[in-house]
Amino acid sequence: MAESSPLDVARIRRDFPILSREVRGKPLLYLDSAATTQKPQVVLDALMDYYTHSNANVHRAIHTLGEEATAAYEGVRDKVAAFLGGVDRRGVVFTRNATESLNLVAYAWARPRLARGDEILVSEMEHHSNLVPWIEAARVTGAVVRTIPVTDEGLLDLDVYEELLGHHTKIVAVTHKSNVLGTINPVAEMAKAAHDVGAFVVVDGAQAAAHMPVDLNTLGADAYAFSAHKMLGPTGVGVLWARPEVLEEMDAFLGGGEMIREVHMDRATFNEVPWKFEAGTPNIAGVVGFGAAIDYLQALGMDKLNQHETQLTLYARDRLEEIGGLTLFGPRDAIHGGGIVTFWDKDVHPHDLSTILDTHGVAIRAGHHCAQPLMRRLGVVATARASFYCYNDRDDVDALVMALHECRKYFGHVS
Amino acid sequence: MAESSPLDVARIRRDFPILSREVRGKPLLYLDSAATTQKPQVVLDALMDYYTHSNANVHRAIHTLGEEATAAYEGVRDKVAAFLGGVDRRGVVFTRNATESLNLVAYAWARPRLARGDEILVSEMEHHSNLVPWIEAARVTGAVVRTIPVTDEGLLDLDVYEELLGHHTKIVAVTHKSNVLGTINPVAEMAKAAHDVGAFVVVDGAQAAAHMPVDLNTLGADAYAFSAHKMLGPTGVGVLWARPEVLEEMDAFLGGGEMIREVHMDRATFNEVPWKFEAGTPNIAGVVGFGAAIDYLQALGMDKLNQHETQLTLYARDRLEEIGGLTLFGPRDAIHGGGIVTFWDKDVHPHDLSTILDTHGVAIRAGHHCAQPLMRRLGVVATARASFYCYNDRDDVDALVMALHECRKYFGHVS
Amino acid sequence: MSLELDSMYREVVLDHYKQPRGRCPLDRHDIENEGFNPVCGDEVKIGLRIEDGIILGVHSLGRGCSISVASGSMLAEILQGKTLEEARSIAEDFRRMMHGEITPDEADLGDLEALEGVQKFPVRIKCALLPWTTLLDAIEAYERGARAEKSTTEDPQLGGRPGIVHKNDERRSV
Amino acid sequence: MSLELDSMYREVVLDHYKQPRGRCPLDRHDIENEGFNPVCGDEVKIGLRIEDGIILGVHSLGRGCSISVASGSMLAEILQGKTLEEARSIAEDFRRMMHGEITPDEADLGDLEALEGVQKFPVRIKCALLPWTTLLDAIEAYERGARAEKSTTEDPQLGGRPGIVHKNDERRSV
Ligand SMILES: Cc1ncc(COP(=O)(O)O)c(C=O)c1O
Ligand SMILES: Cc1ncc(COP(=O)(O)O)c(C=O)c1O
Ligand code: FES
Ligand code: FES
Repeated sequence: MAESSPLDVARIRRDFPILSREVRGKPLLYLDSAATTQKPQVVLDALMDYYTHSNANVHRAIHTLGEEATAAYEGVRDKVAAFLGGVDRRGVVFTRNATESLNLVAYAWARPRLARGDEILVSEMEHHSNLVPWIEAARVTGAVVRTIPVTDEGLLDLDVYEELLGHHTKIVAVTHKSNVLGTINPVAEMAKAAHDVGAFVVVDGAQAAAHMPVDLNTLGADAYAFSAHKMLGPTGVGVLWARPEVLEEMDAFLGGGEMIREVHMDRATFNEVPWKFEAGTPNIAGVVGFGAAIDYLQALGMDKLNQHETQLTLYARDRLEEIGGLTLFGPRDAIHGGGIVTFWDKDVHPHDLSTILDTHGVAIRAGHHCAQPLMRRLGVVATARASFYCYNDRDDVDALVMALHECRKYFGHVS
Repeated sequence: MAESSPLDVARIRRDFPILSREVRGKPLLYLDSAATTQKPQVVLDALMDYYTHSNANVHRAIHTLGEEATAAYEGVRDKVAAFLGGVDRRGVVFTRNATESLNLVAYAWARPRLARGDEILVSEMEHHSNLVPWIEAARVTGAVVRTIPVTDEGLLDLDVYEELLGHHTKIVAVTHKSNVLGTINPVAEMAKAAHDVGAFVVVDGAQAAAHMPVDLNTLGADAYAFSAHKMLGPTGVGVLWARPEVLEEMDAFLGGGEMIREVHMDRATFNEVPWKFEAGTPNIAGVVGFGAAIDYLQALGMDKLNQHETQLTLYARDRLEEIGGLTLFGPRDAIHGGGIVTFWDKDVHPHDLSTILDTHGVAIRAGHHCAQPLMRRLGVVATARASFYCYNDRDDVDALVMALHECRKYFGHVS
Repeated sequence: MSLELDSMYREVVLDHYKQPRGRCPLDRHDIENEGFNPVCGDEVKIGLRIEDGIILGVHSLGRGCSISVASGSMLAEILQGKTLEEARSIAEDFRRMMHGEITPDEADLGDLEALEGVQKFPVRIKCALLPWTTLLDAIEAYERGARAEKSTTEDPQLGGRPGIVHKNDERRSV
Repeated sequence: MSLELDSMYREVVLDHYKQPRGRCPLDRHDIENEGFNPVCGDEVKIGLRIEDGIILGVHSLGRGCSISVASGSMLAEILQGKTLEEARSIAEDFRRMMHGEITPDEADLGDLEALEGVQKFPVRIKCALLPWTTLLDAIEAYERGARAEKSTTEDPQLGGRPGIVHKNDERRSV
């Protein structure tokens, strides 16, 4: 009955040293990959290799270490460009995280272009990182943030979206995939409609880029942001992608070393893109480690990873629904989502759930998942979320379900 | 005759795995620590330990990994606070690098407070990272950047500084220690004068914090910026320090996860400091590694490190002067500088020098060192720079001198 | 289940959670304060009826996890009839117990002692303290003559989680 | 000294460096372009006197490292009397040789062949190319009818060092 997974999870797990640790005396069962993923040994090796062989500052050194460090760092830009469907490497800017990428666009592209009365459409399912930068940009410029609502099925209400779109719309900011509902939004379609009214489309790819194939040549996004740490890479590395022409038109953001061309005491000219947006010494080692993560993902195959997660998510939804007393959020439909199961136990507070699961070695997330407006829409303060990656399988889901039964027993609810 | 070093360099070198590598068939001699330092094994171990035992997102997780990651990350904030002379931990903000720290101040403190005609005093020896943010802030607000000049001795001209100070002066931006001249500026004295006219004092500590004891309780800086990678720590971690009250008064900078308190679709309230300035998932592993670097430096002793570097620098200046044909920049006086020797060979271009030295395994830096206005002041396009750290000793200086002799021979100048 | 867990979710704690005291809003309160834990979004409202410095009535409303609800319920029970001074001192003893600075034997905390086991789950300590921080801010506000104020839970000891450190150092006393 | 080094700093290269040709500014030039290498701050000015599509005079001014000066000197020497078309083709052959796409035998580059050894020092390749990129921009500008323009060195192959990639993809041909 169960489709077999396209991934060899048992073998994959052996690549992740942390998965053999114990938590409170139980083997770790990590179901919080939507927050951050664990790292395979090859990523750690790349970090170590960089620091023990080639560590130097990039771009300006003539010496061998500097040359090696620069080649390694810039080589990862090529890998990212290939990973995103074969885009121009000059469109790939390294940042700290998806959050910084989105702020970069809000500061350097949006703020100088927004005026009183302009509208920014932001969806109700956004992570705070794709909401607060727009609230702030609106506050400073007199623009207005308008909401693309979420339907009861956990999808964006595209009818309302179409109605909201108009000549006042300057920016559409939408997530490619929700970190709470797992919903994958129809970005291509939405971007087309936005471009028809001349709006700029900013897509939060923090969840999507990590879990499914993404082709930025066809997606229609004008800017796309994501984080390495959510896709097997080190912490402290993010990507902002935009077409080179867009980056060239944008104001500079952070000023300093690396991003300049000529500096006088009273004026400066800026470097070519993408370096214009990479001020100061970058997270060189982190970027190099990210390169190894991309190689690892490419070897797995993003389509296979996505298929694996979708199967696992459907299985998990079925099993969780059997428990009774749980409300599951987000669309069930595999076309619309995957990798994430968010739920709410009518009898046990999500944080109690999380604490009790932790004593079983099970790491899930409880809270608002940095999506407070969406929580309000769902009518809850906080929810519990289990999220999957290449190293999770059905056994993990079974263990989660068993632990949830124990929780409910613990609080005296026989389920 | 030679004072003995307070550091056991031979033992220290064994802690740095990269120092046993070869470059073009010669043992690596790394003299580019002012650009970025090498990393001791304990820092690499801390990174690995984090990733193989405690990797999780910080601050919001209830599970054990999240708790451990948060404790490790926040524990480093305490270490940094102690390292800076025992300041309030709430004043320590983690950024990507010194450059971002300085931009943060320029965006979130300065821009909202500057008006047409206000003046920003910036020294002529600044790194671009403490110059471009002020040029840009001035451009946007109508303020004016005025220059604190450098004397022929390579010191700041304090007479002119006093003259420039006035009620128009809103900000004084100055480096604690020059990355080209090695000059240590009298920040305490300058800050006192600046505060007398009500100006805000931003200090670039990228070189100073790495090489000498710094006590921010007495220095007089209102904001202080530096980078972990220049002090044995990982890439991708910077610090902005300011008094908590100053941080509280400041606008938010990047918006997103972690830095908020309550978010609605049209408004947000912000988290307490310092988290208000740490939007999105931070470079957790990098910060944890930085903690190990601080421990290592504290064990060496910053005063001993400084004394070691000062001795070494004096020795290097003497030896380089013997060569003939070289111009040495920066003050000789040990009170005024150390750790850096910048020079210019009248017969060999700095980049040729650097290439030839590289074939001897010697890594120095050639170029404008991100200080173009200072290059203009010195009347050169580029210079060569050798910089020292705890793992360098007189043998390194001797090897450098020998290699420089070879360079000059190569270009047909018998020296 | 684990021993650690049993020491946190003691019988008396679960009992308070399932049948919390102080859930009935006072007809009249002299001061009320709302506390907010930004980590989870939970909120608690502590209201006091005070006469001549004596607490005649308490309500402890809002929603939260078992630990915060149980702690709020115990608060409502224990404060009945206490002076503001005594309330402050209980709050302080409780904070010290939760940070392991004193053992339950060294204070007279009644049911609150059952919350000692929460220590093994550091991130949950602020759940236990939330009602008490909210109370202290209420008392402080009352003494300033105010009638309503917002607050967050705090935990300077634990240090460092977002939103759990107060601005004013005075407030660090709990 | 090292063999690698000797293959970069060949006798003929050092000779051009020490006695560069084209250092004397033309009395009259039809187009001049200034190239800038932001990595080191070095600058070169290439000026051409052109008649009927033939280069009658060249100057190669500015300051730089031995490699860029030698390359500029060779440029001044080799372009004398060439058509603009020939100049372009030499520039292209030189670029390809510097990126290892062809061997010196496969082109007729004269003294320029001596710069082949620079390949072993990748960051210095742009030094060798700087005068040639500057030249190509000058020719392009000339054909548009312009008279002066700024440029940077470029190196799309090497990819990725600041300031070495041009905006327009057309320019990527050298
Ligand atoms: C004096 C000075 N300021 C600022 C910086 C910038 O540091 P980072 O590149 O780490 O931001 C440097 C280092 O390059 C420096 O030496
Ligand atoms: C959908 C979404 N957007 C943005 C972010 C922010 O990512 P980061 O914290 O790496 O900046 C996240 C992760 O927390 C996310 O899930
Ligand atoms: S989880 Fe919200 S107060 Fe305990
Ligand atoms: S170093 Fe400047 S052109 Fe060669």
